[in-house]
Amino acid sequence: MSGIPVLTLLTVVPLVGAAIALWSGKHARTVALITTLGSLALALFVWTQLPANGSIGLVERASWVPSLGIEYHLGVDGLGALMVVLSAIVTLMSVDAAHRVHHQPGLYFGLVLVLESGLFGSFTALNFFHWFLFWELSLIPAFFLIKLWGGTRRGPAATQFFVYTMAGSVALLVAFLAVFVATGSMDFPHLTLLASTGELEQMVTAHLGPVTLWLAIGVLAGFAVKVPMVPFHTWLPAAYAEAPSPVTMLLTGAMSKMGVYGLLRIAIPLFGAQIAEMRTPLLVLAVATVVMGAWAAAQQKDLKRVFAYSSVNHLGYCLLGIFALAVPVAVGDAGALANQAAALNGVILQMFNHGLTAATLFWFVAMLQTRTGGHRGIDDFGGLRKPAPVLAGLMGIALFSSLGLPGLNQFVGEFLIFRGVFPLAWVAATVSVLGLLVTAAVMLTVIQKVFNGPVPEHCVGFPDLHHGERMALAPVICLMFLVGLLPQLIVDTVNPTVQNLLAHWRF
Amino acid sequence: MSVVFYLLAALTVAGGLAAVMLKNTVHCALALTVAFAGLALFFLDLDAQFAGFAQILVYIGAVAILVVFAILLTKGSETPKEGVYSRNWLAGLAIAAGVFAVLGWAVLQSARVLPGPEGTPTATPVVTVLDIGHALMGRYVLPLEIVALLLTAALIGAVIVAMHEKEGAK
Amino acid sequence: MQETISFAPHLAASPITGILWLIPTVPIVASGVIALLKQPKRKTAATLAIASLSFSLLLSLVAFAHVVAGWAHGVAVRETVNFTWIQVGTASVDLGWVLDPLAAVMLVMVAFVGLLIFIYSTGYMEHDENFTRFFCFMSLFAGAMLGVVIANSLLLLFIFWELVGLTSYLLIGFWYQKPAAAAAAKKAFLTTKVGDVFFLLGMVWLFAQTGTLLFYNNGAGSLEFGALKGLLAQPGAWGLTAAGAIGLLIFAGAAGKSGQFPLHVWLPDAMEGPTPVSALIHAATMVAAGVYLIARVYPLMQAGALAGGTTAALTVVTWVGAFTAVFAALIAVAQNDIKRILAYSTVSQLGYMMAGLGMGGVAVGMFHLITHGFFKALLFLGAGSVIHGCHEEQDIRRMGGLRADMPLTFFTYAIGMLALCGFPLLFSGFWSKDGILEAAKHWTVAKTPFYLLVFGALLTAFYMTRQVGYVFFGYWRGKKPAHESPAVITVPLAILAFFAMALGLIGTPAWPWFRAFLDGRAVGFDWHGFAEPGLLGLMATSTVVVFLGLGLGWRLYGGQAPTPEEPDVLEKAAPVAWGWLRDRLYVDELYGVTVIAFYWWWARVADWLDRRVWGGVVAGVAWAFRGWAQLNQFLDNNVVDGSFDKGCDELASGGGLLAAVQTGRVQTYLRILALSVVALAAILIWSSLP
Amino acid sequence: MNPLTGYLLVAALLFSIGLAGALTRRNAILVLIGIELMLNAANLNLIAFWRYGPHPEALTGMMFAIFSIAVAAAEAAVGLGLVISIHRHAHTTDLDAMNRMRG
Amino acid sequence: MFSIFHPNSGSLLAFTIYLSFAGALVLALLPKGRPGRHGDQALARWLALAVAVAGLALALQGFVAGMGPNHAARVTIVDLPWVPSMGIHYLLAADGISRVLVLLTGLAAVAGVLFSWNIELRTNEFFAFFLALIGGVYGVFLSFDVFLLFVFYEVAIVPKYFLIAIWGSTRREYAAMKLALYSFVGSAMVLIGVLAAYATAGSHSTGLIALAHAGLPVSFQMWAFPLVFVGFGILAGLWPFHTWAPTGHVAAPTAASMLLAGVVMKLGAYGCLRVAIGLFPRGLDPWGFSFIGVGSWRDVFAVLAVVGIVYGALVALAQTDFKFVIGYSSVSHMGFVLLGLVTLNQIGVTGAVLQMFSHGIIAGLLFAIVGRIVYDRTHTRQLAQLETMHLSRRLPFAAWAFVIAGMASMGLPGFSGFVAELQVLVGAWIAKPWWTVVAGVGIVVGVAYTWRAMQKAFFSDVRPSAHDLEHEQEQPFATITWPEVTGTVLLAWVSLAVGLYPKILLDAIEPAVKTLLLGGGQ
Repeated sequence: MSGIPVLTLLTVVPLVGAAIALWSGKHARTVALITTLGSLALALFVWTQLPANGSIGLVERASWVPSLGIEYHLGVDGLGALMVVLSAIVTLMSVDAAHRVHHQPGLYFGLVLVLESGLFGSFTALNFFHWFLFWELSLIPAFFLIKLWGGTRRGPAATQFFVYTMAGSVALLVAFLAVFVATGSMDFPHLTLLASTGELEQMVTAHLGPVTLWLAIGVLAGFAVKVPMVPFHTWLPAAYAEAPSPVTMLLTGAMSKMGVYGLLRIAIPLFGAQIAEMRTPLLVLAVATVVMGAWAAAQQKDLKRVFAYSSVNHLGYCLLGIFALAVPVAVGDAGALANQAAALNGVILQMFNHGLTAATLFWFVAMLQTRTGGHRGIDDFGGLRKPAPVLAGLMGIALFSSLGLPGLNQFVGEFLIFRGVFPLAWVAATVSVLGLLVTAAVMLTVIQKVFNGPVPEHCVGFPDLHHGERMALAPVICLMFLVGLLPQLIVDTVNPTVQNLLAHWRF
Repeated sequence: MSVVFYLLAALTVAGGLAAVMLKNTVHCALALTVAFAGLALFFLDLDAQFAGFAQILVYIGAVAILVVFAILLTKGSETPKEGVYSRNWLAGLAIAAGVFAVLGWAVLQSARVLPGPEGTPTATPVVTVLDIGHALMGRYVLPLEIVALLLTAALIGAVIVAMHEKEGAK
Repeated sequence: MQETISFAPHLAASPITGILWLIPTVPIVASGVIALLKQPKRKTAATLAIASLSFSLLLSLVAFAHVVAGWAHGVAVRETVNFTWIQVGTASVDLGWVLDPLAAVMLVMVAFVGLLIFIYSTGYMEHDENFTRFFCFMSLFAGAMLGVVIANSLLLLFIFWELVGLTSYLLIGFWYQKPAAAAAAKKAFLTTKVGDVFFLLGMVWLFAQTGTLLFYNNGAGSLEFGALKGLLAQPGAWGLTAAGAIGLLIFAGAAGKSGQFPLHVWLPDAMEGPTPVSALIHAATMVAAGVYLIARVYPLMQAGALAGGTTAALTVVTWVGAFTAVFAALIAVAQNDIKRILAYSTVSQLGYMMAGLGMGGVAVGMFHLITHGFFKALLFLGAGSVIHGCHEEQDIRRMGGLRADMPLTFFTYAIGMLALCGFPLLFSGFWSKDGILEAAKHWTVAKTPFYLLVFGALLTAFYMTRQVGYVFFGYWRGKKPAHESPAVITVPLAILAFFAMALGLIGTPAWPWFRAFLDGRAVGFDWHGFAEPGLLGLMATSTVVVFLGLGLGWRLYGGQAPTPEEPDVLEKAAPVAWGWLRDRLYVDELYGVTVIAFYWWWARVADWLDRRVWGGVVAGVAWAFRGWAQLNQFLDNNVVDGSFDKGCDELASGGGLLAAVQTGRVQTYLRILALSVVALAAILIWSSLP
Repeated sequence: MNPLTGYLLVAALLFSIGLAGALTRRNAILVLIGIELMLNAANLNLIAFWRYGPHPEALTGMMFAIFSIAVAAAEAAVGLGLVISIHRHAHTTDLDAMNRMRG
Repeated sequence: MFSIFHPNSGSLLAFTIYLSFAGALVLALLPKGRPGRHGDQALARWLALAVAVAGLALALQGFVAGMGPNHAARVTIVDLPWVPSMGIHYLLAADGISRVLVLLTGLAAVAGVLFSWNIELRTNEFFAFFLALIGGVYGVFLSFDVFLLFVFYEVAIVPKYFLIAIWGSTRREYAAMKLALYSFVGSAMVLIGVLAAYATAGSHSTGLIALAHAGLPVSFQMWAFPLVFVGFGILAGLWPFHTWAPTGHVAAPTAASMLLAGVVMKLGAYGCLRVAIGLFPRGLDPWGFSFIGVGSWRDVFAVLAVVGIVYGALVALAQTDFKFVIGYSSVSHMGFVLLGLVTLNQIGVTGAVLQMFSHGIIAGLLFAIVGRIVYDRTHTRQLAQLETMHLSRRLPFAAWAFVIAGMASMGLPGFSGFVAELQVLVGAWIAKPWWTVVAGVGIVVGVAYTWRAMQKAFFSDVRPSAHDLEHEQEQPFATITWPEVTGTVLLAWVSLAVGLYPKILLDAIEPAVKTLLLGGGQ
C-alpha cells in the first residue's frame, strides 16, 4: 500500500466531493455524506498505518519551490493522524446534522467539504508553506458558512472571525518568514531538529539580532487567536453563536484544534526556549482561559454561547497542559518526564475528546432549534425529559461528558492534564480546578433549565429523536463511552508520538 | 566697393523704403518687386547665380504676385480713412532704428576684426548647378526633405485656410 | 491502634478475586439493559435489577466467606488484581480491584441493604410512571457503589465515586418536573463536586509523588510502605507533610460526599428524591462512601503518626466529624419534615463516623458505618412506609397516633430509632457509638470532641423521641386516615430491624469480632473486654445520656404533640434559638450571600470583561483603523492629490497671467521681439568686446 | 572698407526698413511685405557670408539661402492665405482691429 | 527577412510588438461601424481578439522556448543599428523577467479584449488604441536599448490617454489629463536621467547592458538613481505620486483599467528595476550619514513603498466607491513590488517581479468584475447602493469570482499573490525586518478592505423584502456572457496555477534577477 499517496488522496477526496456537491443541487447532502464516509475510512486507514515508534509515517515528499524552501512534504504521526480522524468524524457528524439546508445546498456542502480538505491538509502538512495554505484555506469556507447560513447577526460575526484570525495569521506568517530567512528552511521536522540543538536561535540571532522572543510571540499570537486563548477569544462567542449549528460543530470540533495542533507542531518545537521564558504569563493566560471561559459561560442566555464559552474553557485545559510543559525540570528526571508525557497525552486526548463532545453538544442544539423553530435560549425550554426522554438522555450524556464525568471521554484527557500539570505548575493546576467546578455548574444549569422542571406550553408535543437521529447519534455516544473507558485505544498510538515529540523538544 | 554695389544698394533700399512707405498698397507691392529684383541682382553679383535666379523666380514670380492677389482680394488698395500707419508707428520706427543701430554697430565693430579689404583675395568660386544638385541630394538631403514636407504642408494649409467654408458647416 | 498491620504480603489472587469485577459490572450492565427497555416493561426492569443485585450479593457473600476463611486460617487476605489502563510515556496509569476485609464487609453491607431497598422499591414506586428508569438508575448506583468498594486504585475509586455522584444526582432529581427536585439535584452534585475537585487535586498530587494510584501493589502501591515513606519525606503545605496535605485534600472529597460541615448543605435537600433513594444513597451507602474512602486511605492519613499519636490530617477529620455531629443534631431538633430529620440525623451520624475514624481508627468508624447503614436504612424505609401510608404527607405535625394504624411499621421504626439513639445493650447503635465515644475518651489531643459527641448523643435521643412522639403517638392530625403498607414494604423493614439489633453482637467489647476481622487479628470471646479501664463507666454515662434524651423527648412530645398550627413546645420556650435551628442556622443563606453571590458576580465580571473590555479593545482597534483610514483618505484627497490639483491650478493661473501679456496685437509682439533681439545682440556684442 | 561690410550694412538697412514697415503699417499685407523684406535681408547676409567666407566651396551659405527662400515662399503663401481668410471673417485687414485672438 | 533575426529561441517574441501595432493599424483603417449594427463591431472585436490571442500565443511560445537547460538566459532577438552616430540600436532581447512580463501582457490583452466585448462606441478605434497600447507595452518589456525603451514607453502613454478620455466614465478628462501629466513629468525625469547617463558614460552606446557596464561614477549614480526611480515610480504608483492611479483606474473603461493596473503600472516598476536599478546600482549605496534611520535612497524608497502599502490599504478601507477600493488596492500592492525591488536581494527582487505578474492578473480580474460584470448590470459602483441589491443571489457568478479574486488579492496562500508577497516579505526581512512588520500590517488591512468591499457589495446582510424580490424577478440582470466567463476563468486559473506551482515562473525570473543583481547587465 505504500505506493499510494494516501495523505494526498485524503486531501483530494473532499475537494473532488466538493466539486461534485456543488453541481448536484438537492443531492448534495448525499454526495457529502458519501464523501465524508469515504474520508473517514481513509482517515482510519491512515490511523492504522502509523509507525509503531511514534515517528512520522506515510511521508510524501516532492520538490515544490526550492528557492523558498518549499516542499510538498506530508506525513502524520499519532497527533496528526488523531486529528485527521477527528476531523473526519466531526465533518461526518456535521454533514449528518445539516439535513435542513434548503438554501443552496450544493454550495453549503461544497464549502463543508472544502473545509474538511483544509483540515486534512493542515493536519498532514510538514512544510510551513503547505501548512499555511490549508490553514488559510479552511478559513474561507468557514467564513462563508457563517456569512451565508448564519443567524441574524452573522455579518459582523463572520467578519470579526475572519479578520481576527487573519490578523493572527499574518503575525504568524511574519514570524515564520523570519525563521525562514534565518534558516532557509520551512520544513517542520528540519526546523524542529535545529531548534532542539539550539541552532535555530543562534541562526536567528546571527541573521536578525535578538528577536527570537518576538518571533515566538508572533507565532503564539497566530495560534492564540485560533485556539482561542483569553484575551484573543472575543471573536469566538459571536462566531459560534451566529454560525448554523452544524457549522459550529466544525468550528469547535475541528477548527479550534488547528490552533492547538499548531502550538504542538510549530510553536513548541521551534520556540520552546522562548515559551519557557514566557511561561508564567502564558500559564496565567491559560488559567484565565479556563476560569474566565467557564464563568463567562455561566452568564450566557443563549445555549450556543454557553457551549461556545465552555469550549473556550475546555481548550484552556489544552493550553494549560502545553504551557506547563515549558516549566523547567531537572535534566534526566524520569518523574518529570512522566509528568510531561502525561500532560501531553492529556492535551492530545483532550483535543480529540473536546472535538467529539462539543460537536455533539452543538448537534443537540441544532436538534432543539429545528424542533422549536429556532429557539435556543436557555430559558426557552423546560421539562423536555418528559416529551423527549431519549433526546434528554443522550444530550445528558454529552453534557456530562463535557463536565468531565469519569467513564466518559473528556475525563481522561482532563485527568491526565491535571496529573501532568500539577507537579509541574501546581498553582496553575489548583486555580484551574475552579474551571471544572464552574463548568459543572453551567452544565447542570443547562440540564436543569432545559430538561427539568415543568413543561412549558410550546414544548408540549416536542418530538423525541426519530430513528435516523438515534442511529446517527449512537456511534458518537458509543465512542464517548469507548474512549472514556478504554482510552488506551487512542493512547496506544498517541503515546509513542508523545515520547517522540518530547524527545525532540527543547525548552 | 564697386559702383555696381552702390547702385544696387541704392535701388534695393529705395525699393524697400517705397514698399513700406507708399500709401497705395498696390504701389507698395510693385515697390517690393523692385526691392526683390535688386536683391536678385546682388546675388548674381556675388556669383550666386542659382540663388539669384531662384530669387527672381520665387519672389518676383510667385510671392509678389501673391501679394498683389491678396491686396486685390481684400480690397486693400483703398486707402483707409484712419490712415495707413498704426497708432504706435513712432514706437515702431524707433525700434527699427534701434535695430539698425545695433546691427550697424555690430557690423562695424566686426569689420575691425576682419582682415583688411585687400587682404581678402576673393577668388570667384565656381558653383555649378550640378554642384548644388549634388549637395542637395547628398549632404542636405534631410533638410531638403523637411523643406519639401514643409512646402507641402504649407500648400495644404494655405488652401484650407483660404478655402470657402462649406455652407452650414458652422 | 496498630502501627503496622500484618497482612500477608502477597497472595495469588484466588478465583473469587479474579471475578470480583463482576460485582459492580453486573448491576451496571443490567442498568444499561434497563435503559434500553421501554417504559411499560416494569416487571422486566425490576426483575433485572433485583436479579443482578442478588447476583452481586451472592458473589459478595462468597468473597466475604473467602476472606473470613482466610482469616480463620490466620491469613489476612488482601488480594489484588491490577492492570494498566493507560500507558503514558514510560509510566502507566493502573487500575485494579482489591479484596480485603474492609472491602468484603462493605460489599456485603451495600449489596444486602441495596437488595432489600430494591425489593422495597418495587412496592413503593409501584405507581410511578418512570418505574423502569428508576430501576435503571438504582441499578447503576448499586454497581457504582460496589465499584467504589472494590477499587484498588484511587483513580478507579474516583471514577466510581463520580458515577455514584451522578446517580445520586439523577435520583434526587428523579421527579424532575418538580423544580425543587431539579434544584436539589443540582445542588447535591455541585456541592459534592466542590469536595471532588480537592479530591482530584489530592489524587494528582499523590500520583505525581508516588507514581501510582494503586493502593496495594505488592509493596509498590501508594498506600504501602515505600510510597508512604517518600511522602513523609516530602514537605507539603502549611507545615503538613505531603502525605498529610494529600490526605486532607482527599478528606475534602470525602467531606463532600459524606455531608460533613461545611459541605453538608446538599444532603437535607436531597430528600426531594424518592424515599428508597434516600434510604439507599443518602443514608446507608453513598454518604458513607466518604467514610469508606477515609478508611481506605487510612494508611495515608495515619502516616507519620507516632505510636498512639495522631496526625494533623486525622485531627482535622476528628474535629470536623465531631463538630458536624453536634451541629447537625442541633438542626435536626427543630425540623418538621420526617425525612429531613432523618437527613440531619444522617449528617450527624456521619460526623460520628468521621470522628471515630479520626480518633479510633478504621474499625471504629467502619463499625458505626455498618450498623448505621442498617438502622438508618430501616428508619428511612420506615419513614417511607409512613409517608406512603399517610398519602405522601411528610410533615410530622400532620401525623400522629400511627402506632395503631401501622403497627408493623411502628414496631420496626421503633427498633431503628432505638438503635440510632444508642439504646443500651440490645441495639447495634449502642455498641458502635460506644466504640467511638471510647476512642474519643482516650484521644490524647483534646477532650472537647468527647463532650461534643456525648452532647450529640443526648440530642440524638431527644430529636428521635420527638419525631416518634409526633408520628406514632398522640392523635391523628392528618386528613385521610392512614393505612399499613403491604408486605413488600414491611418485610424488608423486618429484616433490617433484625439486623439493626443483631449486628451489635459482633462489636461488643467482649467479642470485638469486627475490629479483629478488619485488623486481621485473631479474636476470641472474652468478658474481660468490658474490664478495660473506664469502659463500664463510659457505657454508664452513655446510657444515662440516652435515657436523659429519651425522657426529655417523651416529657415534651409524648402523647400530646401540638397541632400543625400551634408552635412547638420548645419554640414557645426559646423562639429565637428555635428559629435559628429551624432555619438550619442559616448556612444556606450564608452560602447564598457568599459563595453563590461570588459565583454570579464573577460570571458577570467575566461576561463584562468579555463584552466590554476585550470586546472593547477589539472594537477600539477596529475603530482606530477605520479612523486612520478616514484620515488617510482625507490626506489623499486634500494633501497628496490636493497638491497635484493645486499645482495644476497654480499653473493655470500662471498661464492666465501670461495670457494678460498676450494682447493679440501682432505688432506688439513683434516690437517686443525686436527689442529683445536688440537687447540680446547688444549684450552679446558688448560682452565680446575686447 | 571690407566688401563684406558693405553688404552687411545694406542687409542691415534693408532689415530695419522691413522691420519698420512691419511695425508701423496697419494693413496686414504690408506687415507681411515688411517681413518678406526682413527675410530677404537675411538671405543677402547668407550669400555675402558665403561669398566672402573662408570655405565658399562648402556651399553652406548658399544652401541656407535657398532653403530660406523656399521657407519664405511657404510663409508668404500661408500668411497671405490667413490674411484672406481673416478678411473674409472680419472684413478688415486692419491689425489694430484684429485682437480677438487674445487669450 | 528572417535572417535578421537571431536564430535562437524566443525570437518570435518580437512579433508580439509588430502584430499588435499591425492590428491597431488595421483596426484604425477599418470602415466605421454604424452604432447598433451588430456585425460591424463584431469584426473589430474578433480581429482584436485574434490579435491578442496571437500575441498571447507568441508570448507563451517565447516563454516556453525560454525554459529548458539554458533557461532564462538573455537572448537577443533583433539588434540593428538605428542611429549609429549616437550608438542607438534597435535592440530587442528577452531574459526571464521580460518573458514573464510579456506573458502577463499577453494574458492581460486577451482578458482585456474579452471584457471589452460590449464596447459599442467607436469600437474600431477603441480596439486600435487598445492594441497600440499593448504593442507599446510589449515593446518596453523587450527593449534592451534605453532609448528604444523610452520610445515604447512614450508610445504606450498616448493611447492610454485617449482610452480614458474617450471611453472613460467619471471625470474622465480630469483623470486622463492627470494621468498624462503625471506620466510626462515622470518621463521627463527619466529622460533627463538617461541622457545624463549617456553623456556621462561617453560609451557611444545606449544599450542597457553597455550603459550598465560603463562604470558610471558613484556620485553621478547617487543623483541619477532617485531621478529615474521616481520617474518610473510615478507610473508604478509610488507613494506619494500615486494619486493618478485611483482616479485613472476609476475613470478608465474596464479594459483600460485592467491594462492600467495590470500592465501599465508594471511598466513603471519594470523601468525601476531595469533602468534605475540596472543602470545605477550604486545609487542605492548608503549616503554615509543617516537621519532617523534613513541612510540611503534605498531606505527612502523602502519607506515610501511601505507607507504606500499601508496607506493604500487604509484609504481603500475608507472608500465608498467599489472601484476606488480596487484602485487603491493597486497602490498598496504595487508598494510590495517597489519594496521588493529595493530589498536588493535575490528573493526580494524575485518576489517583486512575481508580484508584478501576480498583481497584473489579480487586479485585472478585480477590475473586470467590478467595472464590467457588476457595473454594467447594476449601473452603480457605490457600495451603499450595491448593499441593497443582494448580488450574491442575483449575480452568483460575479460574487464567487470576486471571492476568488479577493482571496488572491489579500494574499491567501494558494494564489499567486501569496507566493509573491511571501518572497517580498522574506526579502524585506533580510534587508530590514521592520519593513516586513509594517508591511504585515498592510496585509491585515488588505484583508479588511477586501472583505469589507466583498461583504458590502455581494454578501450584505440586508434581508430582501417581498417587494424587493418581486422587483428583482421582474427585472433580472443580464445573464453572464461567455467572454466574461472565459476571461474570468482564464485569469483566475492563472493566479491559482502560479500560486500552487510558482516554480513555473520562478525558474525564469530567478536567474535573470541573479544576473541583474550581480552586475547590472550580464
